[in-house]
Amino acid sequence: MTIALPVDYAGVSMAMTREMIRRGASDLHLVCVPTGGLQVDQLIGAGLVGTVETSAVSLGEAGGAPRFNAAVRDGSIRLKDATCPAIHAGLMAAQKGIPFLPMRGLIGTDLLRHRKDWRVLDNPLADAGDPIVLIPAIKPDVAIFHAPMADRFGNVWIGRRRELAAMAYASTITLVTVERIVEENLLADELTAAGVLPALYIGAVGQAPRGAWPYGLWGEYPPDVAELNRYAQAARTAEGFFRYMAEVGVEAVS
Amino acid sequence: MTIALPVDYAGVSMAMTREMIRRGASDLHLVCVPTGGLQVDQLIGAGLVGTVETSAVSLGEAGGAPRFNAAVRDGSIRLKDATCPAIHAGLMAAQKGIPFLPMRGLIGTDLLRHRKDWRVLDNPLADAGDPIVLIPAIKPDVAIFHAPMADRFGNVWIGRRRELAAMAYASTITLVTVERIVEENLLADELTAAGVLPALYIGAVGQAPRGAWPYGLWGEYPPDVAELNRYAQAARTAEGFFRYMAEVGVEAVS
Amino acid sequence: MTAILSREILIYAIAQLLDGVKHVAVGASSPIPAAGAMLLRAMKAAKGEPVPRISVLGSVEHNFFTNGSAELFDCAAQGRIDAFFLGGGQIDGVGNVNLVGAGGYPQSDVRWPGSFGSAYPYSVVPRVILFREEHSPRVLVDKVDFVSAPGVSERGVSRSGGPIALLTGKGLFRFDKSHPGFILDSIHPGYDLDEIKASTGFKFQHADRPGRTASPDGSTLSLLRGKVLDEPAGTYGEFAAKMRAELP
Amino acid sequence: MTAILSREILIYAIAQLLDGVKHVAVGASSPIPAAGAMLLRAMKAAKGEPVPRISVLGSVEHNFFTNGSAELFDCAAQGRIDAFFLGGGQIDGVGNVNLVGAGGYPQSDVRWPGSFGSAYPYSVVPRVILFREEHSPRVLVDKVDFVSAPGVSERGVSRSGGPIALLTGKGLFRFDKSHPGFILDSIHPGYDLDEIKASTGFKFQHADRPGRTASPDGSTLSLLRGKVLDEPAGTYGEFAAKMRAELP
Repeated sequence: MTIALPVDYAGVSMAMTREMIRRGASDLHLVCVPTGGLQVDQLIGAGLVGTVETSAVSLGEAGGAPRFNAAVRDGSIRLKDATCPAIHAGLMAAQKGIPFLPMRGLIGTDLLRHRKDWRVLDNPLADAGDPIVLIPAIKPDVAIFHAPMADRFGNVWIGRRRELAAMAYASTITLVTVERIVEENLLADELTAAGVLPALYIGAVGQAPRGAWPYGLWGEYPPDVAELNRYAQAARTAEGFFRYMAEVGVEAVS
Repeated sequence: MTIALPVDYAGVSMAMTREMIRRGASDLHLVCVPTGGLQVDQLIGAGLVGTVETSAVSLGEAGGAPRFNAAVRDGSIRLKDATCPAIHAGLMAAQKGIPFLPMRGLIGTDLLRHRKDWRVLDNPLADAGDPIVLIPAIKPDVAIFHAPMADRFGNVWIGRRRELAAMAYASTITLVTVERIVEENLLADELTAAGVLPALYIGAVGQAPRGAWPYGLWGEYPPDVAELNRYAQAARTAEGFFRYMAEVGVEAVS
Repeated sequence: MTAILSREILIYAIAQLLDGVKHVAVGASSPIPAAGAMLLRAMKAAKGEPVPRISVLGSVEHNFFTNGSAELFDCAAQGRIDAFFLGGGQIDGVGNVNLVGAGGYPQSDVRWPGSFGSAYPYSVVPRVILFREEHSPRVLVDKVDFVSAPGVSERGVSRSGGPIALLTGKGLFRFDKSHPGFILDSIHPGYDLDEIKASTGFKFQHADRPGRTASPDGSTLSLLRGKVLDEPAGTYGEFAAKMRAELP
Repeated sequence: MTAILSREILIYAIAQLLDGVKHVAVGASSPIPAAGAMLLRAMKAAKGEPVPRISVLGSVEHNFFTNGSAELFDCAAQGRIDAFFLGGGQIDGVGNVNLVGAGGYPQSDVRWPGSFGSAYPYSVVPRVILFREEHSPRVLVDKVDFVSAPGVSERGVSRSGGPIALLTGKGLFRFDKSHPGFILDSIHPGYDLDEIKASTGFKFQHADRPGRTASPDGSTLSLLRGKVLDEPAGTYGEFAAKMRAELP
């Protein structure tokens, strides 16, 4: 199963991450839009992940992503190293229902050399030459994120974080956790409507106050820097990782 | 000069249209995003237009666009008949800085037969066949529209009318009229920010209350249906058109 | 019970054509297709079955999109729209639609507004219903003067959608894409096969004695005249008002 | 006047490298490039000249984009960004940048986060300034282990941008793309050519007696220590705070 996950500042559903780890899964294919962090590190650490397609994985100021880095060294996950605009291009192709989007700036990178699914084509609209890379559509099965609010009708307010909409357009279904559910229809007022991802794209919405914790949520609460540092320290070893997860109440149900 | 203009319900700057006609211009290349109406009809009637690239031109419930239809019959404008998603695709290519966007659904149309700039390519990612059309980037020199408000910093609130942003991204410069200019920075509040086209794209903002009239502006005022009908009647002949324009105070300064 | 109006026959026919769709998009200025979708929804709701989502396009008040006018096409491309309606200045016997003009191109004798977004949804939406009340040789032509949207595509061209039916003020045709061509399915009350033949500019298949287009039964009719038209000024209030004005 | 700090030399060097740009994008976690851009703006303002637009990337509070994380790349593609900064785990003598890892791929001995969006702006932004304070053979290598973003592109490959300079804690190099390679432009106070050579893993051109990196004059320094750092908690308040903490 291919799962699209947002960048750390856009609205990460850590609440759903914990639930996924409790329930278990295997060989997940994660698509980071366009980079990953704590969420990806925990899913890898818990053994749920087979493949990671990403432009980067890190804990930001808290340092490298320990379980990701270990998995890379072990070769226990398949890596599809990408770059931010290529992830965006692949999602845009899925949004438009087209097989690929062309993209410049990749020729000469080792990213291109290792990505057999990216193809070089001479731009058919140029007189001669002008090689350009074709990025195939990325079509996740599920997009998962956390947002400030949704209404009773399933419309989700994502504000200006339009990468969340891009993920949803490209994915078959979108699952969202929110801080709160409001009574009024968010599409009824042009001011709120401007930031709405319509219910059309949404499979389910669950309420999860502080659902991005220890990440922050824009306009709502800041990241819990101490907790991110605590995780970064603890997860340096596999044992430390599992001990940390047990401490925060996340153990596989099995 | 290539000018991008929005669909009638998105925010048409009729105020700037009248000013353009007063000041005069020639051989304008209009790109309707994705269809045109009164604005396009008046610019054609006033003799400013050389080429129209559009998916349709009409006055909606008021009927056909009389000066456009006459110009088509006369052959006095060059027509680039398109279809809505192809216009969007061309603008998206410009937004992404790529030479083209692929698009399905055009093969077999007479649109494709007459558009020598659209090219058919066998999808290089498919095993065989799978012809697809390449829509070249549309890069207007100027985008012009009308919106409810802007702030003192040049940020323009377009709400959910994101075709206005798409026009701006694709165009070298964007000129906007607004109902009102507000003191507070529209980017400072996430609620308003969600609907903002940032100042980065904006060349100039002018205040023009009821600047979409006789069109309406979403969330602000409805169209003046009687006036649209009056225009539709009057502009059936070139003489009637110029008489109408003089009545509403629009004559070339020359 | 008053007599069934001809437009009620059309609305009921549309509801039947839409049976089973999860999401139908209808134009804000298309009250009959919209009423058909709303009738289906009411019929499903009455039976306690899942109701279809109905999206009203081009309505300022009931705009359910938030990504500009490209979103409809993207949404169709993503397979999120099961049914859609298309009209046309001309429609021909292989399902080609002309929205551009009659007599020559580009200097057409009669110019219509243009193709709008017709070709794309025609190619990707599984159930496109061609709907045009005027049923005359002027509209239903042997061959369109300009193909805004083709009824069928050449072998090898990717296409997941297309026409399934043509509904006019006189009858209902099914579209057979393997043929390709139209097959007369039923004739509306008040018309006969000769009339249909005389007013259709293209050749079509038909049974020797084609059936009559079904009328809604009593309970369906009361849903239509009640729930559908009387729906208060909610989501579809503007349609209800339009329909109420058109259906005495 | 207190002594000029080494970071003030860097900030002033950046301001000079940016001279003439209309729009520079800087990362929220890059206080020195940001301060360089802010200093240039203050210098221009003091002379009554047009000031550059400074966009702070990744700042939640000062986010000036409204179309998600793709907008930066689109904006660069549209030619709306004149200057940009890039660091790297490794930078080599032809301007290649490695953000992925050292020693093998995909099972790198040392794995860094990844390429982020490096290659694209590197290829389209006219003035990319490579900035890395650590100047050691570990960072400035003969050949990067992985090319996240290439310094130059093959003939025929469309490219409108690229590196113009490499600024480290020890010196400033200009990039000559025709060569391609770096030319030592100046050495910061406290270092000499031997030190630069010993700490640089790639070959570079240099004058026999390279110049010394310029220090800001009194009025520039007071702009830097005043306007730039003391700017109240306005648009760049968070930078000012960071800079204030770093510059005693």
